[in-house]
Amino acid sequence: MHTYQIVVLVPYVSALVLAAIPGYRVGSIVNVLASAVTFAAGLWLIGDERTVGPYAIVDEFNIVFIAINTLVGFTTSIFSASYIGHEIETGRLPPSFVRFYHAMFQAMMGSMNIALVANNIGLIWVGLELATLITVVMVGLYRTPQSIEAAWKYFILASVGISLAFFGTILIYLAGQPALGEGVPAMTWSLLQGAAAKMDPAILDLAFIFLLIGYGTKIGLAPLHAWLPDAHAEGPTPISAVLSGLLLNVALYALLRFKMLIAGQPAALNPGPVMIVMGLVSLIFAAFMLYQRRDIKRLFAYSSIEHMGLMVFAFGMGGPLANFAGLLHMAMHSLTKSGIFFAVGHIAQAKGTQRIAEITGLSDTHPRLAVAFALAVLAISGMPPFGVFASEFLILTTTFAREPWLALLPAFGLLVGFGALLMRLQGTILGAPTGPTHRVDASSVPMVLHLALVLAAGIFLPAILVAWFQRAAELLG
Amino acid sequence: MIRGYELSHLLAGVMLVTSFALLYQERIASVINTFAAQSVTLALAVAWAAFSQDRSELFITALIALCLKGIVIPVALHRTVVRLGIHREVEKVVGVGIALMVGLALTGLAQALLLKVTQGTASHAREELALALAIILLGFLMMILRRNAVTQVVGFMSMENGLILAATGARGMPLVVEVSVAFSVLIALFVFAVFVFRIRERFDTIDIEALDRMRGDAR
Amino acid sequence: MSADLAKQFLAQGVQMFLVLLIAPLAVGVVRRVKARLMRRQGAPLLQGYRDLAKLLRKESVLAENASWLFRAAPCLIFALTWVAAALVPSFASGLMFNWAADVVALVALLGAARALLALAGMDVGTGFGGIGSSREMMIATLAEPAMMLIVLTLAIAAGTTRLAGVADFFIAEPLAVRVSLALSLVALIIVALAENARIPVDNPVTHLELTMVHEAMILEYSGRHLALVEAASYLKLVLYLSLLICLFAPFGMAPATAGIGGWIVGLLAWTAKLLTGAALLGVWEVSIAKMRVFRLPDFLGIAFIFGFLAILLAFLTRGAVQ
Amino acid sequence: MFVQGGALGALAVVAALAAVSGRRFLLAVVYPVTALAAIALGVVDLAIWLGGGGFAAVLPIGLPTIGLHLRLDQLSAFFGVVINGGVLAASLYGMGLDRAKELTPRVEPLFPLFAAAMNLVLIADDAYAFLFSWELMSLTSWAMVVAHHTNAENRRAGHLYLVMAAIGTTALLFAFGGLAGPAGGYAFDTIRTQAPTPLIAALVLATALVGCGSKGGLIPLHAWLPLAHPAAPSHVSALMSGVMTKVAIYGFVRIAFDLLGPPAWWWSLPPIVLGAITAVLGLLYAVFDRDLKRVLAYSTVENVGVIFVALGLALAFRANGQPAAAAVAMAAALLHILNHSWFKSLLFLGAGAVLHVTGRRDLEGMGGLIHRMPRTAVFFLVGALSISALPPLNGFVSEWLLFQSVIAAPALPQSALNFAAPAIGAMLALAAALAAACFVRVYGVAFLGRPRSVEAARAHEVPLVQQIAMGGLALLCILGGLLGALLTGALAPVLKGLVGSELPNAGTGPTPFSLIAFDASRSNYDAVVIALFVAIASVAALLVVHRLSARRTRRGPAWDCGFPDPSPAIQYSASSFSQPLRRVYGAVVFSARETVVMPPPGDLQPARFSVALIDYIWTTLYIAPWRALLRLSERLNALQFLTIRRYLVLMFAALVILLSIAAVTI
Repeated sequence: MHTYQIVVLVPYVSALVLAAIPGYRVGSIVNVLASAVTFAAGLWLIGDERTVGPYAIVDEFNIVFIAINTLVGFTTSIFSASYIGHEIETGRLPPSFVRFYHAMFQAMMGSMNIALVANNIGLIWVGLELATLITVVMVGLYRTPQSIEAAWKYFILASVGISLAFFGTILIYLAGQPALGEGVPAMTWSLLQGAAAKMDPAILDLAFIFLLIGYGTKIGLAPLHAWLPDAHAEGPTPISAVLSGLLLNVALYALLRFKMLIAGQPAALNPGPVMIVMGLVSLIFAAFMLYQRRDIKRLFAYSSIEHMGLMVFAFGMGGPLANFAGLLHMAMHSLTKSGIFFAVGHIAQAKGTQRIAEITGLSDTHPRLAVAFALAVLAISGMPPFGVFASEFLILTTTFAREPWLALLPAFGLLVGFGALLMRLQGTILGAPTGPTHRVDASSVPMVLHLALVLAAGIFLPAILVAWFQRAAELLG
Repeated sequence: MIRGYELSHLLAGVMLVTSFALLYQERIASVINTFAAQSVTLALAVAWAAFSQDRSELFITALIALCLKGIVIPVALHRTVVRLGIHREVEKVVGVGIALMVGLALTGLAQALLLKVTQGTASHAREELALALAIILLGFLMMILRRNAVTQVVGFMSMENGLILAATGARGMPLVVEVSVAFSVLIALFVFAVFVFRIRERFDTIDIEALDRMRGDAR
Repeated sequence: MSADLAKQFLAQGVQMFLVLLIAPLAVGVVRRVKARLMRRQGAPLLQGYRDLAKLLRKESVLAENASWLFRAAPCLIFALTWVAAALVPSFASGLMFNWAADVVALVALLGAARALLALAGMDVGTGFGGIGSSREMMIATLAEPAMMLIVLTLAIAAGTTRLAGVADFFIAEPLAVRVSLALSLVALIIVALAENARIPVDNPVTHLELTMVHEAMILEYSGRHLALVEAASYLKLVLYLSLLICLFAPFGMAPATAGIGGWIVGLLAWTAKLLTGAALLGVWEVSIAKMRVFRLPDFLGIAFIFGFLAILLAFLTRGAVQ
Repeated sequence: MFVQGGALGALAVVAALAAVSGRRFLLAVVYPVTALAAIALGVVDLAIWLGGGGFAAVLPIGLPTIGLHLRLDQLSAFFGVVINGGVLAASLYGMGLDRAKELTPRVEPLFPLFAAAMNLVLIADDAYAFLFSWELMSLTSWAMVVAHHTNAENRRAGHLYLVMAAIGTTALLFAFGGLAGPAGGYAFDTIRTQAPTPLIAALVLATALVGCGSKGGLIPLHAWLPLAHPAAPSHVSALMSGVMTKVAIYGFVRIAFDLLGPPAWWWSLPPIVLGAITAVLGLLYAVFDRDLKRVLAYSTVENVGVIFVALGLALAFRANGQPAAAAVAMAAALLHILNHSWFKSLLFLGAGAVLHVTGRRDLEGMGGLIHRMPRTAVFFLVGALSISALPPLNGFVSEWLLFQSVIAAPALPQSALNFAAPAIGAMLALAAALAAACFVRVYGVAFLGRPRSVEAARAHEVPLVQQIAMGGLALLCILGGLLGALLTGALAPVLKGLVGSELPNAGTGPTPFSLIAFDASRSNYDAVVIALFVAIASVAALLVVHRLSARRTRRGPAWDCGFPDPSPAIQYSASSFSQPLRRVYGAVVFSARETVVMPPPGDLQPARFSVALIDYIWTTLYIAPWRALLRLSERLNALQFLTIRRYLVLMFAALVILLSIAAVTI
């Protein structure tokens, strides 16, 4: 039994178990334990041998994603253990939902892990769609009109995305069919990649468009992003953290797998320019949207769009340095953004609201939370000593060195976004506090842990991680 | 067998025509009926593919298409429409003429795209793929040209029909995929139903425009 | 060598006392010429000396809240102006310490004196002191750019900013007077008028509130303090006249190598030129009216434009020469 | 190297301790520790600056695969002396802060971090380390700017500051990106071996100018500076203004003179032109402002402009193969950097003292402080005269060198630079005269005259340690002025490294204190001789006057043309002092308009006088884009409120557009 099977199976098994555990306390402990086991397996996977099977693949590229995925899943489970307890106490969630919530959480993690380890392009699709559908349900968990509307919007847009991505998958199969024959081989990613040079470039181009639109919807690229802010804002905060930190990554992962495939056929159009354009549109658009946000979670949801745009831009630029930077940025964004959502969860509990205007003067009332939140927001804004600074440094410098004028656009978007984030940050932590303050129940361990990791990455990235990112970047071509 | 793929082309063509018919319909009841016709055609096409490609598992797909999309869902939708009392509502964004012109343009686009594909072993799938792509695009077009949730659902399922057509046209595509399509359609319908139900319960309408009130960042 | 050094030292010493001695006389000449031209008898030529002596003898009245700055300023202003005046070659270019400050430093020394005077004007906290100080500083902002342009022109022409060097250059090449230098001369005259608070920039004899500049700043001074401030202003007049003479009419000046004979010639020539300059100033002051304060930018603007034109012409002639 | 590491480590540790505990005791410990660290760092820097040597190290942290490159060469060491001198003074001042009232966990933990970040910028030897510490420097200072967070002005200042800092950092990112090349040779050693193409070189220069200029306050990127510097606690303002701007200049020097390779002559134009405009405009802003600390901040803008002019000239001379002239200009720049760090720190500390005892920053509420704060008044006077470039103080030395290099500019072969020379000279002279006016105004209104408010009347002297901080800087200003020639001589190793030459005839003057720019026959300035002369002359004058005069002194009411008014309101105020300048310059530059509302006879209402200035740079380059941004974001925000169907339309459009593009291009 290979470790990747643990990574996939443990969540599903524990989902079944959790569906049977009615108690909140036991359920959350089991949830944390299961996530811990998955995380341990994810870590083990790094040192484990690489494997390529008909249905599963473990290579340098996806272990990066798996490690992050299981890590954030683990920390989120810790966070949600305390967070959901608070939600039940305050009556936002009926206790009966806890079973459902925990089971769904694990099923979602398992589905994402399927998408990540799958060597079959159909399986990638299945995993991603399962995860999407589960999050749809999670977003609607509060059953408020707003959350239902958000879930509905998410559902419709995601379903259309599903369909388009599926059509793209069919096209890839058709392209691989002449070289690999009918059946499973023509859907096996590793075989497809080997045969890429023999595939019909026109079909590959067409397929990539559908995959870009389809998976791009999941990534949250503008103008396909519409579901993302609402889904983040209306769902439970742990789910927002997972959405931003993980699901977007998994979708990006799927897209990148196909990009690698198409890079193997020189006659196909270069997907770079399209990715650059879509990345930039998302980046700049989201940056502008940040100014008008009044809900703190929606604010950071747009910030996720912005950063996914930056990553897609970096991967669109391509080359070892930009790919490395893109992967690093993805990892840093995952950790930081989920950390921010943890902090936002604390703030929302402390102030009893998500409305930015009603959150002021946190540095007076909750100094430690304010410091953590400020550090997290500054980290995501690309300030040292955090890891996002390193990735943005690499992206911008390498872009400027290659295309000086093009580099102005991402820089513009990032600066516009920074202006908004800083404005909101100052508004929330500074000034005279207003409104009531409440006790904060949620655990601050995950938040601090994420910040510490991002901080460490900004100062020192271990050589093993670097080598790992570099090999993954090479695979991306 | 020599003319085998011509039959499948014919069926796919019929499906395309029904797609246009969907765009053309003014009453919800006829939209649902047209969709049922399309689904039945799909079932036939899939069955023919199963026969001609000698892949018996595809009969299951055909059966699903026939039962679920050809019968169960149309019936359910009819009931919903009657229960909601919206069977006479026609809420289109643009006129039929324009919708049809756009539809034609999309079909042309699909043909133009697929014609670029080189003549290879996959070529016999080429025309079918073009038709499937056109059906998908038309389904999408229908989703954006109707304001009514039921017609949107129909549009979405029409897209799914196109997808399945494409999937069966791709020779030897593993069964797992068809199952997953059916599965996703099932879930889709399930969740759709949940939401349609809830939305009606909460907003007393299934007109999506009414969700305006609930738009994101309430001020 | 040591004889040379001794000679330079002597020249420096003579210069220091010479400027101090002649300053009240120069002012006396200006006043006298003005008076005569206005058909007045006028004060005697030596009135300046008498004024100073009288002021020294009188008691000094300090405002109750005057600070140490107010008391220290006159002495420093006097010393700064005196040193500056002593560094402008007058009768001989071989001054002991002429290298200690070039034109740039010289202007800055006067700037220091001006800043101290303006501060002193603010010290007591009266309206008039403030008027004087603020206007004085404003005028300086107009005069200094023009002065800088003049310095640049000279530097381009003579290749040095040392006054002795410029003087030597013009003594050696009297034909070097070109159009650009003539323009500079006009500019420098205007700057000198502004710096010395002469008509049309300021009226040294007025006590009309709204037109005072220099007088407003020193309004609170009396007795020995006033004597020092007045002496400083006399010295400044001599300084600028010397500067004009040294730069544009150096003939007769004893070069560094000259002996005592050359000195005497230089001394006589300089005194004559200085007094002529003073007389011309008197004529000028009679023949023109005081300007409103806010017309001054126009007046000093002329200096600036002339200074700029001078440089451009200097470029052109240099280009022609090359 | 161990000293550096130890000192920086100590700073980090004390910051962490203070941050975590937040106890008053630990907060107070921050300053002595920072002072000691600054001394240690400064001594090492001084030794390396004067004696050569230095160190280089590569640590296995920092940017992945590149590592953390550190190097302390003579240029860094020189700037290190500048910075640690300022840090030392500010720390001394901080030791005098009121432990109960003035220490806060919002400032004290960040102070040593700020100092450490500035030192790190100097020893950074790769692009990542450089920008990392650069941005850390911005971040820590931002946190201190918003320390008094309940004031909305401070929050706005902080926002503008950090956004401008981010813009600057982005520009520098580009600069280093261009220098490093697509292969990512981020280490400075690698960069030095690569020759950028002319286009890249031009872009690097432009972005470096934007990046360093925005941090240094080069107009039009200056707007944050007069808001942010004063918002911080005064000793932090002193660091930001006196020292952090120097780090910005260090960045430009490092890039333009070291990393970018041999210059082209036209590189000099942007820094010269922008610098000259900055010098003049900076002071025009300063002279119309009524806030003491803001005036000082604007004056910083001016001085940065002056330094950039000098750097530009150095570039021009260097590009034309005139290393001696380049050395003069560069010496002017470096010396002015040192001098400005001294007198600007001094002035900010003085302003802090005034602010502390009066609680006011508004000049209109001050007056007569020379009586209540005699020592501070002396120190501030030294600073004010120094910054006005008056001999024999230090400001004049660098100003004099700069004028000498301007005078040498007409000898350059490029006519653009020839014609620029007189304009630059005139603008610098104008700036010098305006500086004098500005500081006469500040000193005259704040320290002289009579108190304009109760607080000013009740002012008292600050604690001894703060006096020591100011006194030390004042002493440096005086010594720097007298021994300017020696200081300039000490710059020789740094100059050689930067422009390949030292001052050609340094040390050949008649006395060791003679400052000689080119050669002795051309220009010369000897501060010691002049100071001696002035001293002798004053003593002589005093002796003579005392011998001859009545020596009687009487105190009486002010004369004031016979109409003395006891009310302090009758004094010339800061606004009225600037009125002549406003009429002359303000009307042109700021469209200054004065309105007088005179009630009709019999009406008992007071007459009202108001002045309106329009800051065109602020309105066009800051407010207008900001409004445009908000408007655009409002427009785009409509996209947040679409129906699902419309979102599907967007998606459909994206798909169809991509498909159409594919149909055309496949």
